[in-house]
Amino acid sequence: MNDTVKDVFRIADKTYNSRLLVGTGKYKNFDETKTAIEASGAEIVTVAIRRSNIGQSANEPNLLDYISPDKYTILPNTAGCYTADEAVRTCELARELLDGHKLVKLEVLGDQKTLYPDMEATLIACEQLVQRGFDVMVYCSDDPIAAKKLEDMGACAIMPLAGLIGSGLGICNPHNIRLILEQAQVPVLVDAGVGTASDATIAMELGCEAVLMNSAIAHAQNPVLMASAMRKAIEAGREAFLAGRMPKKAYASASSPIDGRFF
Amino acid sequence: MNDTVKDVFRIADKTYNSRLLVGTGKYKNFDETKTAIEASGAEIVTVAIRRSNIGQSANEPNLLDYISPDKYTILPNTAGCYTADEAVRTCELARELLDGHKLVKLEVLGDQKTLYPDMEATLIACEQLVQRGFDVMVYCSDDPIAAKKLEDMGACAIMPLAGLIGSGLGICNPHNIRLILEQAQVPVLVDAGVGTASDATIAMELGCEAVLMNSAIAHAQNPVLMASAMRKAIEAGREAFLAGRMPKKAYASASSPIDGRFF
Amino acid sequence: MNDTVKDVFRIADKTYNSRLLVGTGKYKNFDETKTAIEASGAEIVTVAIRRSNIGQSANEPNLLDYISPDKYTILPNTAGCYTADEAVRTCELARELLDGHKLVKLEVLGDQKTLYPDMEATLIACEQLVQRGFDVMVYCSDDPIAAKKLEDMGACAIMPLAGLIGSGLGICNPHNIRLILEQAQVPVLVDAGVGTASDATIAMELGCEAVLMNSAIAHAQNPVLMASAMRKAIEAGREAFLAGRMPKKAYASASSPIDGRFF
Amino acid sequence: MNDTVKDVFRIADKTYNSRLLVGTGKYKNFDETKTAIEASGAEIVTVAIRRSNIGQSANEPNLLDYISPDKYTILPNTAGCYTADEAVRTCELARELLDGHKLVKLEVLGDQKTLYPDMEATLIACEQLVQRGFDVMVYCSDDPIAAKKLEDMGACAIMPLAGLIGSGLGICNPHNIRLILEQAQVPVLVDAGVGTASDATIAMELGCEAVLMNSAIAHAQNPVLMASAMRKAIEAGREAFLAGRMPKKAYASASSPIDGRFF
Amino acid sequence: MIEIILNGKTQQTSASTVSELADSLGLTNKRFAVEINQQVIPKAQHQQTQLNNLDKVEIVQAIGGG
Amino acid sequence: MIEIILNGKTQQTSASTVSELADSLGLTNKRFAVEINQQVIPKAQHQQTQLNNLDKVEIVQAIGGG
Amino acid sequence: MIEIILNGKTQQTSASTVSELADSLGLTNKRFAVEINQQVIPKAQHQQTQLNNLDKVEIVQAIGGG
Amino acid sequence: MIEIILNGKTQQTSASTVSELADSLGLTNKRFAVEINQQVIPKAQHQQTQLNNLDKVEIVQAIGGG
Repeated sequence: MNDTVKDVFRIADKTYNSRLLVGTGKYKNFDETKTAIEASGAEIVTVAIRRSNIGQSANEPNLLDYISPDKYTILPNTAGCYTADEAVRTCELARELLDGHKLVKLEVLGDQKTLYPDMEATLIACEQLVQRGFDVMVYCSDDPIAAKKLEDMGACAIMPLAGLIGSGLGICNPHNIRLILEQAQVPVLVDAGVGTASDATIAMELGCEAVLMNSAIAHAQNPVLMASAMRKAIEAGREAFLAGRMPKKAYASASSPIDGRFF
Repeated sequence: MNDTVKDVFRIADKTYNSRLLVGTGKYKNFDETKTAIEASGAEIVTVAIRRSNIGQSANEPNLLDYISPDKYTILPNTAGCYTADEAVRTCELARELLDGHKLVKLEVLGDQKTLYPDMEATLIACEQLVQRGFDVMVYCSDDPIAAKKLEDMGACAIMPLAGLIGSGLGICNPHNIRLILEQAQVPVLVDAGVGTASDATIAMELGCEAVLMNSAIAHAQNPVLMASAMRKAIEAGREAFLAGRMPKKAYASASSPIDGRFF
Repeated sequence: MNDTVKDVFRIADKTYNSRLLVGTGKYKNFDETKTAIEASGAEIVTVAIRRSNIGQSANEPNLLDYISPDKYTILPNTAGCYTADEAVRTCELARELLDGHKLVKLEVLGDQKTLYPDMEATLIACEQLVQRGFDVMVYCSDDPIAAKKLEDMGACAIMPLAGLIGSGLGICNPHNIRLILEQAQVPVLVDAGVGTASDATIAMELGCEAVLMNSAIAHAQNPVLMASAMRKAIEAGREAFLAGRMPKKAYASASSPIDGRFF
Repeated sequence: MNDTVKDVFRIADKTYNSRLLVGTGKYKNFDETKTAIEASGAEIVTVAIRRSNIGQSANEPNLLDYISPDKYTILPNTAGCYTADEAVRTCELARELLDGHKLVKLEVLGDQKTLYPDMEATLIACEQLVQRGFDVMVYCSDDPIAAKKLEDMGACAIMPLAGLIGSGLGICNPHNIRLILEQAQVPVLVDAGVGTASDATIAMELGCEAVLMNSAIAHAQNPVLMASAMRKAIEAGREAFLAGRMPKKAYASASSPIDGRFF
Repeated sequence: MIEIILNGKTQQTSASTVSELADSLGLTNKRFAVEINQQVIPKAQHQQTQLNNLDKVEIVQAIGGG
Repeated sequence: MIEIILNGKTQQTSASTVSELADSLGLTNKRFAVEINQQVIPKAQHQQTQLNNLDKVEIVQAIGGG
Repeated sequence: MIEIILNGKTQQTSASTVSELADSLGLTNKRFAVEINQQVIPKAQHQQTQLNNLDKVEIVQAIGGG
Repeated sequence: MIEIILNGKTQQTSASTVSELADSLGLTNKRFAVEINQQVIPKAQHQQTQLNNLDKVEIVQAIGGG
């Protein structure tokens, strides 16, 4: 589309053509991970940081051999962290691991059942990470006041959950997402909760800059085909947002003229 | 996608790659009509039949000069008809106009405010048209019993409304669309009511074979860009349907493993 | 409430204080039926017509010994009928059974899986019943055009389904119910599909004159308590409709004044 | 209902029969306030604390002359406070005003457009108030992690917003309300966002202990009648919750038996 | 003795009228309605209505339904 | 000259066949369809189909619609 | 005469205690609460609490709110 | 030989620097990051960073996660 040639997504001073960010968890194997991510068209890929499997098999394949930092923007996340300290330590290790790469996805979780963010701790961790020079994309609740605080302290992207991580419930509260979008000066992404293609389209139609997802692709029956669906769903939603939808009406409006009827 | 290479849409013994059918009403002019339809990727295009503008300007352009029957499958509709007789007459004229082309979209309307189908008259008209040799795609209510009757009398496609024509309300009753889909042996398309891209995606995710729309594209602020959005939305929905979405869950499910945490 | 003293519900020239109509099926026994119906406050109670259990036990209790026609308006229904003829025969027998009582609930079903009305047959049966002098309350789809036809042929109440009989899905398509309400000159009741109290409240808030339900009460874990809940839910919805709800707003509006703050 | 005789609502060691708490703002005058609150059956009534109108008319009527602390449990709120300090000061003054009454409704707002709670400040204020001996009912976001923290620090009731204050949007995210309900050991009330009777019923069906509202009554066209509607709506929802609703089904389930048909 | 089809089942009866049939079934003074060969027989005519061989007789009542 | 009702308007015409009428309206080689008194007249019969006084003639084409 | 800031407005008063101030404002026996310089002054201490020059006095009551 | 806590498990090692430890684990030229006692040790310092008895050493890598 000529209209969209220049519609790039910018995060932390780098531009991207794709507005779909994907996770790397829950796939059957690295081959599936790689194929699905290629089908998704994603340019930013999030990874977790964990202890190496020492001693077991030093030659076992490594995720980054399949998803190369040369090709993708690797976005290390702090999944699994329940305190601000854990999250900051994880980011420091990630930056070292990725040769000084400073873009991170912060998540500080509240409990294991919901994986809902602990916003109090998230605010603390975000402030520290910004001070340490990170570009911080923040997984957060859909609380517009907290979102504003994160932006004010220097987060480079606000990423409210659509629904619980891995729930596939879609956008549970579009009103709050809209409030966040209206006030934000940095990109707002929906992160977590997308279950199928239309969920992603709706997020983009609301005006989100991009969407981050993992389970919706990895846990589809055919992850590679779903990755392709998501790529198109994101583009469809973005274009619909830019195109400006027709108004909703309570009554009908004929598509064919009344004049000229011969019957 | 290799997976979808053979996923063609078949209607009345002809196959199509696009599952988006579009109307030609409500555009600013024929140039916009043509450009938007090209952007939509549609292969089946619906038109109304009306009296020629005799005497005014014999040389004024004709819709079919822009949307050529050589390139597109023209689907004449009976928009504006309020009786079975009017609809049958309109189809006969359309067949003559299009050199014996027998694919038609039947709609018999109930009133001007809602443009809701008069199902009693629609059933009568459908039966007559099938007997006269037409391939009848039927705009109908989302009544699963009426849908079955239409199929039993030989309709080649069942096209329940998602919402009122021109309303842009999306799929007002997905339960009924699902009931129709479960029982149908002929293609089920959603016709009317789509307002934005995600509405189309949802229709396809439900399992519809295709979607027919007009206002959602023509009345968008940028019809050509919305046409592109709809093209992708339909493909996204179809692929998501084929890929098989993840199950919905009430609670969270971590995308990153718990094992291997160092904090 | 003084405001509602005169807010009576009128059907076929008789007035009622209760706007909750209940069925008598699916209860554990007649005692539970009786107690629940008393708790519901219903004044109109629907019953099915079936062959007597001849020879088995002539002294077995009879439903009408528990739900007396002296106390309740008995509304015989044509549940189980799949043709217009069956429905008309059933109504004739019901009228004889109830000593000339001419109020009936017409339902002509389309199939066993959905129990969705066969509207074509329903229209035929309704016309015959009106001609035979019955006061016909019609279970119908939420098709506004068919609803108008039923009213035009003399039905005394239009009763669109909220959802499938026994589904408990609530009002699946409020848009259509609203269209029916806007045009109707006879009472519109929601019949079928209510699952819990709020479903009934919503039906009344839309402007329905009354609601008919069975499973929602009989299949609750505590039918008698649910009957009481439904009584209040109907009254709440009616009063809210009459009171006129506040408008919805996208943003907040303080309940406490801003002036006079000392902080 | 015998079943509900003992179903009392307990807050801060006092029991109440009514589960509807109401505000006193936005009414035309004190007479309307008083009449509506009587119609609502509320026993707990929330008030704001503001500067006295000194000098203007010392004899102008006072809210508490109409809503007597002898008859109602007065619940002073901190509406209008944007910092923890302001909220604590307000509560101290309220306790003095009400002769040592220590039940308060804490709200610390984030901004004027949304009146969404500032949860960071709310947590700080709640902790201080508990330490100062207040019984604190907390207006909060629907964040289940923050709700747990409030409970852990000693809040006597958790009151997540259904929607923005004064918006009338109903329960925007029932998933989160359900998460809060599942974990809470103290009463959970929905506070703010209710727009009509069914919203209140739904809140109670989810399992909330009570509902607090103001605009839905005061801004109805007929506040007194809406107050009555709300009273019934709350009772209906509570009883439905206790009665245990029928399960939802995708298909129909006949209310009348199939056996015994004579047609 | 004649043979009638009563509520779908073929059977012998010595009753010659609807009233006699109802009495023989223990339905005296009960609330029921009768149809013979798809024609409703009003209560007032039960005594005088003759049963004929092979008549299809339906005797119905109200039961729980929704 | 005869009088026909063409697309709802009464008018005089000197055309004696459908073809002549179409030519007189500048429709030669255009895509249109013709109905006379609610009967479709196939293209192949335009030349031989006579117009009669008071015929109701409809000439239609495809236009934008949905 | 001293100058106090009463409910945000600077003004002169001859009252030397909280009680006297309240009386002068017509608040005798009314339901109100008093804060001086952000400290709540309990009713029991109104009589003995002296007003000082430039005290910030807040007198509040309950009003309609939600 | 010293004793370190490597990724949560106590073990003996003859390595005296981070580099030697990594080599002994077969991690040469692999992508990993090292933390000792909650302080990140940059790659450039692996050779000169001494291991001490009871050091808590974490060696981490990127894995699949969302």
